[in-house]
Amino acid sequence: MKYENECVTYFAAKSQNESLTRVLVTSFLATYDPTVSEITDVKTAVSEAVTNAIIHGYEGQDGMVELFCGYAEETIYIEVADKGKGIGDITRAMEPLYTSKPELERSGMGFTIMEAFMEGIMVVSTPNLGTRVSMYKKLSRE
Amino acid sequence: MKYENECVTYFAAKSQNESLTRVLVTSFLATYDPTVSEITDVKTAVSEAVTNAIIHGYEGQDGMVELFCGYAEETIYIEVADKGKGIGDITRAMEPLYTSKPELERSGMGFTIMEAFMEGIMVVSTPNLGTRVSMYKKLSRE
Amino acid sequence: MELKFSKRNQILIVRIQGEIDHHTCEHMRVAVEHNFEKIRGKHMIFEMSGVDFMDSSGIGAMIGRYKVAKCMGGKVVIANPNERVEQIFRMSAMDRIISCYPNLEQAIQHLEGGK
Amino acid sequence: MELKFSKRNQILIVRIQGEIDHHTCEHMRVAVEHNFEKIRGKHMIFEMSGVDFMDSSGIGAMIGRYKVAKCMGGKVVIANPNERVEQIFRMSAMDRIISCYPNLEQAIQHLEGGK
Ligand SMILES: Nc1ncnc2c1ncn2[C@@H]1O[C@H](COP(=O)(O)OP(=O)(O)O)[C@@H](O)[C@H]1O
Ligand SMILES: Nc1ncnc2c1ncn2[C@@H]1O[C@H](COP(=O)(O)OP(=O)(O)O)[C@@H](O)[C@H]1O
Repeated sequence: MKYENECVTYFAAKSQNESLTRVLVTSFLATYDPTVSEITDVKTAVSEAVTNAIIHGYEGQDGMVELFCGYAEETIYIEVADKGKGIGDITRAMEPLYTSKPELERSGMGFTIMEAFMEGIMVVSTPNLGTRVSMYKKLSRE
Repeated sequence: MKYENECVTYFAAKSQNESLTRVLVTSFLATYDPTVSEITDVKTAVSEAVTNAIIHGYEGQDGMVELFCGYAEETIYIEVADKGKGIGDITRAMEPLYTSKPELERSGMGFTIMEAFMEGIMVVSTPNLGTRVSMYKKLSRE
Repeated sequence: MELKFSKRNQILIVRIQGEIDHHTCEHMRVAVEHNFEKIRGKHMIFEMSGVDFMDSSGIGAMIGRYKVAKCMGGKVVIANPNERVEQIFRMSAMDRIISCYPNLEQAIQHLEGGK
Repeated sequence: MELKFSKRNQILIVRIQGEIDHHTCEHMRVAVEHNFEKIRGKHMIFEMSGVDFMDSSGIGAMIGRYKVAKCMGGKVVIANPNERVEQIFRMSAMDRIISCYPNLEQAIQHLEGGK
């Protein structure tokens, strides 16, 4: 796809970088006159996916997380990918309240929030190879 | 080198992304208790290097710019690279007030500012292959 | 994230300022547990008017604190969440165990009015 | 970047709010030229108290405006730059052709006092 603008970032799988990804995506969106609520939607979805890569993908081990932002035809495209553990059963993983890490105080609501706040989401994952979450959202642009 | 934290971003060579790189580097630095003046130093140097990649490296053509941020031992490492035009005479390019694009209202002060605001700078460039500017700065961290 | 602690009888009041995510939740968990023990608390109120971002890590953290308070026979209550924060709590159906109140006074009243 | 234009006799006063970089300078150049012609201006004052970032693109832009004003027999003057902005101007030795004043009144005085 040909994007009007695009940006891909690889960062260390450290929780301190979660806020960096929110700042990045907010700044990427800024040119396109998003509403406050659109910014929050995208920021929250990115935060969920990035947190998952760090906690579930790499489970605290070293690794790099990829965040892609693209913009084309009034639509923002986001991809978050890791080369971590992968997801065995994606359908179950996406169920509300399902979490494999309740001991880390996870709520199992990450995917549900991504689905609620973005327009479309696709998850591709291979055990031991990693996970890629692709999402998009059309901006209202009145 | 083993960095405590690192982040590399590839973004379209568009001037709208200049502010995005400043936001990114500010957020990357934030964990390390920088002074306001250190933040401004690094932000300004990054802005200069990124602008050069867009204006001089790609001369308005499509292309991707790389921004690397790394942190190790109280020192922030920055690299800005493009796969553009390259610099024939680096020594001359780094002279204060030298610019190859006065018609675009360039001042020729970019490299001088990078040198003044960072502690070390290294420029590697090959005509028609591109340019990589590497800089570092030790933070005071009182 | 910045946390301010105060107490009122057996209620630990935690004012959260800033962003609630996985990174900041780690810090919050430790600090809240510490202060809750110190005052030998029973209930917790999280005052969230200063929260400008929260993702699902916030839900996990609140449920975690709820379990701790429950051990002491107490409750966890949220005061002053913004619309977004309340929406995220509602989505997780967490509002069945943790109530939200529009201000601190009502949150306190709820806890002191009950047994 | 936000620009506010006003005039005083033949002086175009430009209040800049926000960040001055290569991207925003493009916009500024066009808007300033347009307003300068409209008022048939001679001098320009850039009021910079609202500028929170500037890189060397700002120097280039100011020199560009200086050349335009010079054609009209006028000058360019900066009012209220913060320390950083002034530092960057000084580094480029631009202060030899464009003076900085701590406030708008002194900048105006300088231009109206001179011939
Ligand atoms: N990047 C990932 N790598 C491996 N497993 C993942 C990843 N993302 C999600 N999962 C799995 O999907 C489950 C549900 O994810 P989610 O809905 O975000 O809830 P939570 O993060 O609270 O557990 C996780 O508990 C985990 O088992
Ligand atoms: N990334 C780059 N690719 C090609 N040429 C460059 C690059 N960066 C700098 N240059 C060359 O070095 C010169 C001096 O750069 P600089 O000191 O930043 O001043 P300015 O950007 O104002 O021209 C430029 O005019 C250009 O010729």
